[in-house]
Amino acid sequence: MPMDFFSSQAESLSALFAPRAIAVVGASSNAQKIGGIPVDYQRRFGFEGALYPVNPNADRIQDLPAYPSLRAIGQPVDLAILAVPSALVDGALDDAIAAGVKGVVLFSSGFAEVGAEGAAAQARLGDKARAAGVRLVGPNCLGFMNIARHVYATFSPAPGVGRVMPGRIGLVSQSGAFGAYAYAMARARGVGLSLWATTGNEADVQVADCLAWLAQDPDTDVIMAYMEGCRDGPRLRAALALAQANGKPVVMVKVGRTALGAEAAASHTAALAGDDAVYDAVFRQYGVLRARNLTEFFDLAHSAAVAGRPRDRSIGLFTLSGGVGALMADEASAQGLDARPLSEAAQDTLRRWVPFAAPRNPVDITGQVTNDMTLIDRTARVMLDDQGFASWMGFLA
Amino acid sequence: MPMDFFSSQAESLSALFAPRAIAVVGASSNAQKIGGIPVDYQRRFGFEGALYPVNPNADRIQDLPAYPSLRAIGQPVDLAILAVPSALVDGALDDAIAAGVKGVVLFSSGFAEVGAEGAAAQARLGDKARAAGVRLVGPNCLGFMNIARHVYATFSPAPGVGRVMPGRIGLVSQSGAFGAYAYAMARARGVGLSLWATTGNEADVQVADCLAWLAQDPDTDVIMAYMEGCRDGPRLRAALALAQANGKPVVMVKVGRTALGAEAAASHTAALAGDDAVYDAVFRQYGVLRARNLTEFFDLAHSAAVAGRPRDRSIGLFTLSGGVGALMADEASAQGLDARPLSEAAQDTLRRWVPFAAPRNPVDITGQVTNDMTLIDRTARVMLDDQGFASWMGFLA
Amino acid sequence: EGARLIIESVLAERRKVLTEMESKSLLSCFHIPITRTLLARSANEAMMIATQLGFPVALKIDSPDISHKSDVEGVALNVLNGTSARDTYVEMMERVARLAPEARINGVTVQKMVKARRGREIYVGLVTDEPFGPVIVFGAGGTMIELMNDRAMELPPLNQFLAHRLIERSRVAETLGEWRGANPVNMEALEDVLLRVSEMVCELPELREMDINPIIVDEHGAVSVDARIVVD
Amino acid sequence: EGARLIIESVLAERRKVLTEMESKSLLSCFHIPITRTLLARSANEAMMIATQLGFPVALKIDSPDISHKSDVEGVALNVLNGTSARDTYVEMMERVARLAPEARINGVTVQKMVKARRGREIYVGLVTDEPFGPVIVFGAGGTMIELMNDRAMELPPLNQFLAHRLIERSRVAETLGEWRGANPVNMEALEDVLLRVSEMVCELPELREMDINPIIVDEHGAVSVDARIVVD
Ligand SMILES: CC(C)(COP(=O)(O)OP(=O)(O)OC[C@H]1O[C@@H](n2cnc3c(N)ncnc32)[C@H](O)[C@@H]1OP(=O)(O)O)[C@@H](O)C(=O)NCCC(=O)NCCS
Ligand SMILES: CC(C)(COP(=O)(O)OP(=O)(O)OC[C@H]1O[C@@H](n2cnc3c(N)ncnc32)[C@H](O)[C@@H]1OP(=O)(O)O)[C@@H](O)C(=O)NCCC(=O)NCCS
Ligand SMILES: [Ca+2]
Ligand SMILES: [Ca+2]
Repeated sequence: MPMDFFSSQAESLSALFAPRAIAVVGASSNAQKIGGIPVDYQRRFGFEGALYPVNPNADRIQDLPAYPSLRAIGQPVDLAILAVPSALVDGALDDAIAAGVKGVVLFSSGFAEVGAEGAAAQARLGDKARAAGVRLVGPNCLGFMNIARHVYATFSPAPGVGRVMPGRIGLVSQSGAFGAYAYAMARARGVGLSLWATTGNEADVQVADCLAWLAQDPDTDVIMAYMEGCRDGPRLRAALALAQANGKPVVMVKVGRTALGAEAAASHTAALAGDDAVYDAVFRQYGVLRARNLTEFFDLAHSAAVAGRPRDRSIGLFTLSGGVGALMADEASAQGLDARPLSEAAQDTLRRWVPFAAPRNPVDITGQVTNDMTLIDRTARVMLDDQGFASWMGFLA
Repeated sequence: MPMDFFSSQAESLSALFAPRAIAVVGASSNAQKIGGIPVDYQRRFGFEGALYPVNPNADRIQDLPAYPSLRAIGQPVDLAILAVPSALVDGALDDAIAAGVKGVVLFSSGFAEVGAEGAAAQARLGDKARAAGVRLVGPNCLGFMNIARHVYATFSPAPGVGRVMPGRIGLVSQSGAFGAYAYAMARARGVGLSLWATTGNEADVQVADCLAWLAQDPDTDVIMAYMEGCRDGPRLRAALALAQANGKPVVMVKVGRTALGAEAAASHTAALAGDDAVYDAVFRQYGVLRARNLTEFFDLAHSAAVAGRPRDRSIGLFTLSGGVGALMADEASAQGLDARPLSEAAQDTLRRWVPFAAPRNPVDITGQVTNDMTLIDRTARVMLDDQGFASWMGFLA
Repeated sequence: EGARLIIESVLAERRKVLTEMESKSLLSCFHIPITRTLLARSANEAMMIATQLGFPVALKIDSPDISHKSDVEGVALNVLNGTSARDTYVEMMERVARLAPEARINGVTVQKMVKARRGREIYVGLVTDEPFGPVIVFGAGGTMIELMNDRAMELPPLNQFLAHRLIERSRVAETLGEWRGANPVNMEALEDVLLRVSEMVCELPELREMDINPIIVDEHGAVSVDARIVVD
Repeated sequence: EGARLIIESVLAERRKVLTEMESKSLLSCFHIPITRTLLARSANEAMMIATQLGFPVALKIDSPDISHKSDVEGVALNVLNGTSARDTYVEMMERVARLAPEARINGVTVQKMVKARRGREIYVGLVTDEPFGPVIVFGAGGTMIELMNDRAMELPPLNQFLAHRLIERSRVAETLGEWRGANPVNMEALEDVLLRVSEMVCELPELREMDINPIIVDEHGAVSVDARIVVD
């Protein structure tokens, strides 16, 4: 996969992810309906570009003039959001192409996930979009949000409940529900996002494309991704190589670690699960941090955002209680971390401060901190100066 | 280990854990000092028996008459709490034995954890107590609390910050700091406790003895335990056998899973770590649930308290999102659980309700629940009726 | 060259699985060392080949239709002399004819037993993954490999650094240094095998699967004792 | 009885580690099947014993002072005829005298090679744990066992149910049924070994460590090929 593949990709995705004008096809006056939500969000959440509801059965939608078709708008439209039943999608896409849109987000279900016929229809949509040079997100997806630019091309209720802060972490998910849950977790944890995107059935835009775009996005430092299966191995590898080359940590949840999980994932997105050990080999090759669950997903992304990837596997462990120190040592060892001991000199220093301290690593400076809180900071410095640990972890209760 | 060993044990421990009269030796007027805290706690937290501060240098301690020695009290004392420097401990124990106490809690540090001399002194204390038929908790421990009876034989600041509710889970920890942290977690999670005990250096009373007592305690249903090393293998096995025979689940954190953790634990309590794989064999033999960290510790205890031990490894997985379903399936498989599929008949029922549901197991009933909340309950019932899963787990976001 | 010819003739016969002889010949084309393996078409020929190779030898059924030779008891190890080589040939042909009557039989291959005593048994393989394509696998060899579950993977192309890292990631790597009184193995020989497998992948897009198991490696070098290749 | 005598004479010599001969004799006392193992005190005796046992045989150095025989190259497998049995004896004695000049040497043991082809290699062991005492270990045998890390444990005493469950918990259990064309092994024979080890633990409090590795088990039964016992 040549790298300039992704620079032309990146351009076309930029038009999609940072549109100046948005049309919603199937826009509804009911702000709770799938076609009503994006209209409502753009208006309430401060989208600064033009917004055009399209609906042949209405004159006005949510206080805006409505248009019978995309072509009828007569103004440039960058992004068309399609929220019409699957039978109407093909016509809507023709309309979008004729109107000269750059990108389409297609919410509608009823494609590859319902069987062979749907898959064929989906393949035709993808081909048609590619032939016209139009980027297509979906079908069967929850769309995307560009947090910094107030673009809410989604019908997820999550931002309606409360929005995440703008930030420097990009999040892309094949599954809409997983993406929505992760959005809510980001909000609850105070994690700021740059782009949030879901790719659904991936008729055109894949997780790999979003990864490559985020790898080149100046507003993104860390990338979080959720995958069920990969449609194009070389494309994924190229995207991960780009993120690695640009020094952006990628934190990945890839389901299908086990046969049962792979089966569940396959029944869900109709994507190939592949051999999980091969994913591991690929992820290792490009330094991807693999998370096994949602907690790890955010813990890894958060620490990568704060401190980048640790240089190596060395870790200093600090505690006020030998028991918890042993627990930490167990977990560090089980995870293959290198909790190497402090030098005798450094151990002597700590013993001079607290004669009953356990000064090796884990360092247990004991309850003496209640008498002298500076011990925490001083001990941490001794540990880092002495061994230059790539990571340091303290349990202070 | 004959079972009647533990019934005589249990009697002597009952006198210790449920005292009618408590004396605090080294009682201080300063309610923040180690010898002042237990006096303060018994008074504030509603201990209903007699309370005698012992301090030769004071007439009154915290509004109570003080005594120069235990013998000078002249009233029956069940429990003596010793909070005097290690040099005074031997004399205080003689005094306690002479005063006819049934049990002693010994906070003082400066014994086995500081070297061979301390270990010898500690061994002498243990021998003396056993010879006199007095049970001894400690030294170098944080004491115990009998929540239901408002006994606070501890100087841990944790109950001062806020008390846990009375409940039917007993918690015993070799480490004081771990015990205190677990106490705070129980409070934060709203988990009710019966007995909370720490055993420290275990000159006499060991974790195994507390386990055996809890196994026979009518107010305890589930036992949580933290161990660093076991001094007496047969005694531990007998205690676990007793808990198993009485149908009480035991949830155990045993540090030293790895060489590094074992080393950290050994430097801490001077107890033998042993081969961790043998602990696993012992725990399996008696159906002990082993937790790897504090979260698991409480998760396991909580579910054991609510639902007992699952009958077998079968589990029904329920979700509203295929992605999360795949994550759950991965984790269930990795943990060796049996997420067997529903029968064709049951799958048909679910498909009749929601045509696009994934009906095998994990069951993904999809976002359709937003239209019909009864789907959750109905689906759970179909799953349980069809396969009689020992466990059922749903992710409803 | 030779490799193309082997593959094309197998595909021309509408086969996908190469026999052990064919598989080893393909390895040979890429200079991966193999145990010399000769085909005997009669009991007497088996006796003569065995005598020339030197004892003990291994006899294995050679058939394009039998991919798991031991399932039809088509493998005899440690054959100690000419007479038993001859008798083993006869018995094996009879047994296979009975257990797999439909199978086309080329004859019986004869190869010298490799002294594995101080050598370590290694597995090198190739799988074709959907969607990532060819993947090179390295781990412990022998008959218990599935149990050991020791499969380190890397995507080709390999260079010496990657080959080295791949070996290091396997669990069997522990045995490759000084081990139970045996000298460290010739790591370069092992890395060479991996580099050549990587070459094979690049030059032969028809390769789908490959199991070289075991490769016996010791301080002197590495030799492939059994191999099975699938093309398409 | 015999077992007590063996242990007492070892302890009387202030030794803790039994030789292979002593270890196997102890197993025999408890009716655990072993490969017949005879001591040769000269090269000619080695040749004669080997000829009587039938080839191929294994020769191993017998010394109370050498606990890892292969470290001094004190093991020769697959010896094929009388002449090489004699030569092997001479070479081995020379080599050991050079590599372990201090060691007392009883001679060389001769035993028939067990055909492990369709058999599975099993490990049965005993460790003494502090604080739990004796623990019985079951898992995959052979030289790669450390890599496999397949050690299921149970505390004695065992009964048939516990022995069965212990076997089932090991990873090697997967190979004990129908496996690669071989018939299921004789599970009862394997359980019997475990039950007898459990008996040994109860009757011989001096036992500290035991490694029976490998035990070769197939459809007909189980036989202990090598053993090492430590008492105290
Ligand atoms: C796309 C989808 C939401 C449309 O469903 P719907 O909202 O019930 O469809 P409707 O028939 O009401 O059409 C939507 C609107 O388009 C309007 N419309 C009809 N024909 C139209 C046309 N040719 N052009 C534009 N709008 C049109 C309708 O009038 C309606 O507006 P209204 O509510 O104001 O009447 C539905 O087909 C679907 O796929 N849902 C699942 C989405 C999903 O789960 N995605 C995956 C997430 S992980
Ligand atoms: C036990 C220990 C707390 C005592 O320390 P301390 O409180 O500084 O000791 P003090 O010398 O002040 O003695 C305590 C009280 O006993 C009184 N006292 C002195 N001699 C006494 C005697 N013979 N009998 C009874 N009381 C006596 C003192 O007057 C003092 O009371 P005051 O504060 O009112 O003056 C301390 O030695 C120790 O071991 N601390 C560590 C405890 C620990 O960490 N345990 C492990 C938890 S995991
Ligand atoms: Ca989904
Ligand atoms: Ca502690």
